[in-house]
Amino acid sequence: MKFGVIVFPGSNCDHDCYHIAKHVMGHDTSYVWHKDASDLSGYDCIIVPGGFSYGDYLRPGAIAKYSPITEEIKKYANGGGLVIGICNGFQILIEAGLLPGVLMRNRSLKFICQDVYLKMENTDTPFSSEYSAGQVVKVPIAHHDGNYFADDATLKDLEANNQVVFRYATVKGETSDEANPNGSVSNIAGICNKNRNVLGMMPHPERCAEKVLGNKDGLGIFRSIVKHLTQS
Amino acid sequence: MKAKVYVTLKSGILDPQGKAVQHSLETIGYNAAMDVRQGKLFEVTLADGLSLDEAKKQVTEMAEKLLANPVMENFTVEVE
Amino acid sequence: MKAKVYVTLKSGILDPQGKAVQHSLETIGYNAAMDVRQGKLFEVTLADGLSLDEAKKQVTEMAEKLLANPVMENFTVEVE
Amino acid sequence: MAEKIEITDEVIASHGLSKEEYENVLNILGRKPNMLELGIFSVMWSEHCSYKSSRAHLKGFPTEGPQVIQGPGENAGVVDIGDGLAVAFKMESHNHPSFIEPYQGAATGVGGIMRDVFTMGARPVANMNSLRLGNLDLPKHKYLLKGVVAGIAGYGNCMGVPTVGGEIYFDDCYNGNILVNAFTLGLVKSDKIFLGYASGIGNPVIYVGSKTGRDGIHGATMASEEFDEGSEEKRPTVQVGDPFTEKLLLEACLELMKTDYIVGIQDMGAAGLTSSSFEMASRAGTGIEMNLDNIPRREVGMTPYEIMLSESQERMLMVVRQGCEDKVKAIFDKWDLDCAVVGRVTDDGIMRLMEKGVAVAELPIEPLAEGAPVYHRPMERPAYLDEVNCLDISTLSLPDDMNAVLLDLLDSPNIGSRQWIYNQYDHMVRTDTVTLPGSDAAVIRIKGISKGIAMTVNCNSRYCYLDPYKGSQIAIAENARNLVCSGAKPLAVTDCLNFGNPEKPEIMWQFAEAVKGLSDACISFETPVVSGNVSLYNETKGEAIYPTPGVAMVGLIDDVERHCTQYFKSAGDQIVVLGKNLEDLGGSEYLKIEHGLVEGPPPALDLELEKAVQESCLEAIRAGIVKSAHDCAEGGLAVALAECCISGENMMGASIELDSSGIRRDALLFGESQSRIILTLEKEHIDKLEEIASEKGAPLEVIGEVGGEHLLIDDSISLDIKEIHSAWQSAIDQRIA
Ligand SMILES: Nc1ncnc2c1ncn2[C@@H]1O[C@H](COP(=O)(O)OP(=O)(O)O)[C@@H](O)[C@H]1O
Ligand SMILES: [Mg+2]
Repeated sequence: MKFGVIVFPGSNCDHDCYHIAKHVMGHDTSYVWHKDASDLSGYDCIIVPGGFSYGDYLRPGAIAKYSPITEEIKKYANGGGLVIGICNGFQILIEAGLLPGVLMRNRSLKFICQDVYLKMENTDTPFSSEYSAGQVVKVPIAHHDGNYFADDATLKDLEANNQVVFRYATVKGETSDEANPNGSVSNIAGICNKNRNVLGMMPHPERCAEKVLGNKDGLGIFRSIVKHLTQS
Repeated sequence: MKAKVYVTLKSGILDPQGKAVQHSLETIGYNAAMDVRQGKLFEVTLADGLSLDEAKKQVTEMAEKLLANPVMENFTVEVE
Repeated sequence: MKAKVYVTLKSGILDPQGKAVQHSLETIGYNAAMDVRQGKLFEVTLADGLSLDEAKKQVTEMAEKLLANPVMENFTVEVE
Repeated sequence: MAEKIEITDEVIASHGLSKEEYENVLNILGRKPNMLELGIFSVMWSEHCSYKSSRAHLKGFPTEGPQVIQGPGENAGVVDIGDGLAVAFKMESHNHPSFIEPYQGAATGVGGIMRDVFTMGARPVANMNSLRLGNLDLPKHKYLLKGVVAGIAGYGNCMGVPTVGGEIYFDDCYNGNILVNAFTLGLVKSDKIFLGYASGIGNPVIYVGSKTGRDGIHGATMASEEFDEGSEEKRPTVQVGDPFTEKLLLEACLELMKTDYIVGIQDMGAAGLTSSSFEMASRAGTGIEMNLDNIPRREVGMTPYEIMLSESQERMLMVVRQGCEDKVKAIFDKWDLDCAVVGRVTDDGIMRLMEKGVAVAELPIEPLAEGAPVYHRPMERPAYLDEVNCLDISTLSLPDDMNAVLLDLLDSPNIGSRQWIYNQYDHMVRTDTVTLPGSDAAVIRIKGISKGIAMTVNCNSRYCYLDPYKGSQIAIAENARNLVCSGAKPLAVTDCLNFGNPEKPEIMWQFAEAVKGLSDACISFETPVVSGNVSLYNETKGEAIYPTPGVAMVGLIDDVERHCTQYFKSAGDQIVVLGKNLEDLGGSEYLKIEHGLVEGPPPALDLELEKAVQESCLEAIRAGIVKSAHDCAEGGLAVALAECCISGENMMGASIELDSSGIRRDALLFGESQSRIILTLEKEHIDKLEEIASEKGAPLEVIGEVGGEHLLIDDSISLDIKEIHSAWQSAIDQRIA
């Protein structure tokens, strides 16, 4: 099983994602430099990590959309390959058109780094099958622009197809406004595409997948991916 | 030759920055500012030798492809 | 009544965003974009009943006090 | 020579050079300098670059120890942590720029300190900061706080370096001069450390990073001047940080450092190209010939003077082995960074600057770099000390409602929650942060080995104002105590000494006393000073800040699984105070808030007792019997207990009974006696703790038990922990809304 971690200039969770795939999960993993735009078909899963690609200048993800590797990611995803975008990775997948909507500035206008609770909305995806439906997990966020927005038609579509994978919730699982850290519409924290092979999420599961860090709630994401790949 | 691109949020899209600015203006006594929307402005210096039409066409493309996000933003282009 | 405030960086002040945008435009083939500077644009909706002069005066003050950072930025005001 | 401006007395004065210093320039050159040369002298001999007022005193610091790989003098200090690894760290001020433009000033401060660390070959893995602002009731200081925090966040977050800790105080003495001190720690293989030497005659000198613009010209001299009313209007060109470029520079430099092409490397900090080139040549005893035509620039028409004095950010200078130029360039090309050969190392000890084939400056390096003036400035014990050290506590009325006092203290911006600040910092990126902000010291793990690094930054400047010597000793003691509470053994110190105008004998006296206090305490804790920074002239209209010798300390945890945090863990755990309660009210936050007094003496410090307490705590944590450990600091025992109740994820109450042994109630609850640590442990482990403490000679008292929804202390305090939490939680938020 082989993971590829994309490195854009300014990516900074690339090492963290590599560490999880390689050392925590124990799978073959390589970095993929954004200028090395070659075919990704040798990989079983592509991770688009968090950080500040191109400094988040202009709009997060906007400039990365035109990096040579992004075309390859699109081809890979459209061919059914598993792609997970975390934080800035989610922003890039949205700008690249692989996922719908926009991620706007947090409503507090501030960067927010803190633990939040997520409610599992769809556990029937390659990224979330290790959780149970409705389960509440604690995962940190760290972003300035995670305020998800989509127009009504898009939202309806997302809900109709069960594409909302996680929502911000209270520890008891209530998806209330008080549990919403950034103003996202319908408390959306992560979505997948219609085919279920592309996931984007603002929270950082790679930051809570080891005992020494005091929280392993995020490990399920990586376990789900591995389970899916082992079975298929 | 210089071009200017003005990028503004589509109406209906929430503008938390503009709202915060409006609120601050109110706090420091400017009650006349009923609403504020914040946008972006790009000043592009163009290479010599482009015709006005060609410049306008190219800058419009730049705005479509990169400077504005069509999901939430509108833009206008001015070349002088 | 509406006012627009255009805020731009003083010349000589580094504009990392503009630089990154210019670089990206170049990579996607727009070599004609020699330089890009990014600024801000505020659209302010004003309460009715202000005279044009009064509006211009107030919005200029808003820009001086809040919308622009006088250490690094210049601004211009338009009232229509 | 190119620049034909005449060197008049005014020109000399406007460059901050005294008559004597200019005489010295003439002696060194044997001729008059031209404008460019004068500019170079002026920045090299500025207080900021030359340490001319402080150097004589700093010699007193203990800087050696078996753990020290690199002491002061390089871009950062380096300390061995075993397993073939070392940590490089340093703290630096960006006070004046942050007052003028808080976002960019703080951001570029963070950028600068990170360059200091990665120029050593170390990957930055943690940042901290130490902030001092004025009164938060002033709109200006709300604005400054927001800007400074956003700037630190903007730069550090983008770099992907977690900001894991810090400290902040608010006091009127900072109304005209805020302090922004930034700290970075990096991890490096102990045999792969890079230094700033321009060695090897004929080797190319290479410039990498951002292009040079007209940013912050004269920044270094500005940092060495008092503010006057005009400073805000003068508005020197603000340096804008570009963290994205610095991230590329970091990755490119670390990639290059895996090769053996580099001979020496140094970042361009204050005084940019000038100080980096002079310092590198001076360390190696060589010369440099630099071709200014090759310097990448952002603006047209820049003069040699502007190029040499520019403080544009995100630039590095290095010397590489001859013949490697193209391979070096290929790495920087990959990262889309400018990289240009701008000169050669020479053997004549001269800095020769060429423009269009003509030498525009020729300066001997040694006399300029090493021959900078050293002042033994006059010192005098300030008269105010007698006035403020006269506290007679018998005249203080005892408050009737201790609950109200405790809530007031928790609501003080000097004590309340710092969450509003640290939630804006990414403190988790790199997935190493084991103890997040909110405990006494931050702890990070090191992937691949079992060790952890703890770090903290502390200085109570009110104590230093009342008694600079003792206040400085307490700063070191508190740092060490915080580390020990996290389970770490203190290793070494970096400092950032913020003071007023050194030309005033009273300020110079404060400075000397503070350095003595730090030194004596560092010797006692065996924590040498490995790096640091001095920021003088923090005065406005003759009003100096409190002496503020900021100190950060780094410690080592052998088994990171055995780290400890400050908050209560389980109901039924026993609560113990290690150390001794004394009747200390001088310099306390209580005295300031409830009685409006800033009077001393500050709390007593007995270094032997302090060490006994710290050693007991550390040994107990290592023995695995401690559930929580928290240092008693501002607000005393009652505040420390309240923090233990509310700072964890699950809030927990406690019932306490104190042995008052004749101490006044307010002093017992809120006095800031040093050398006290609150521990919790299971009942069955109390004997073991007593054994450890008696062996070390540390007094100990079991004061109560964890549990319930209230904090109950004798019959003085009875508060719902939710009420305690809400007072504490909003202390900063509510004042800046
Ligand atoms: N400026 C700051 N930046 C980041 N973290 C901070 C800052 N100020 C305080 N903190 C964090 O908040 C917590 C409490 O700070 P402080 O009141 O100084 O603690 P203590 O008095 O226990 O040393 C610590 O974890 C500290 O690292
Ligand atoms: Mg402290």
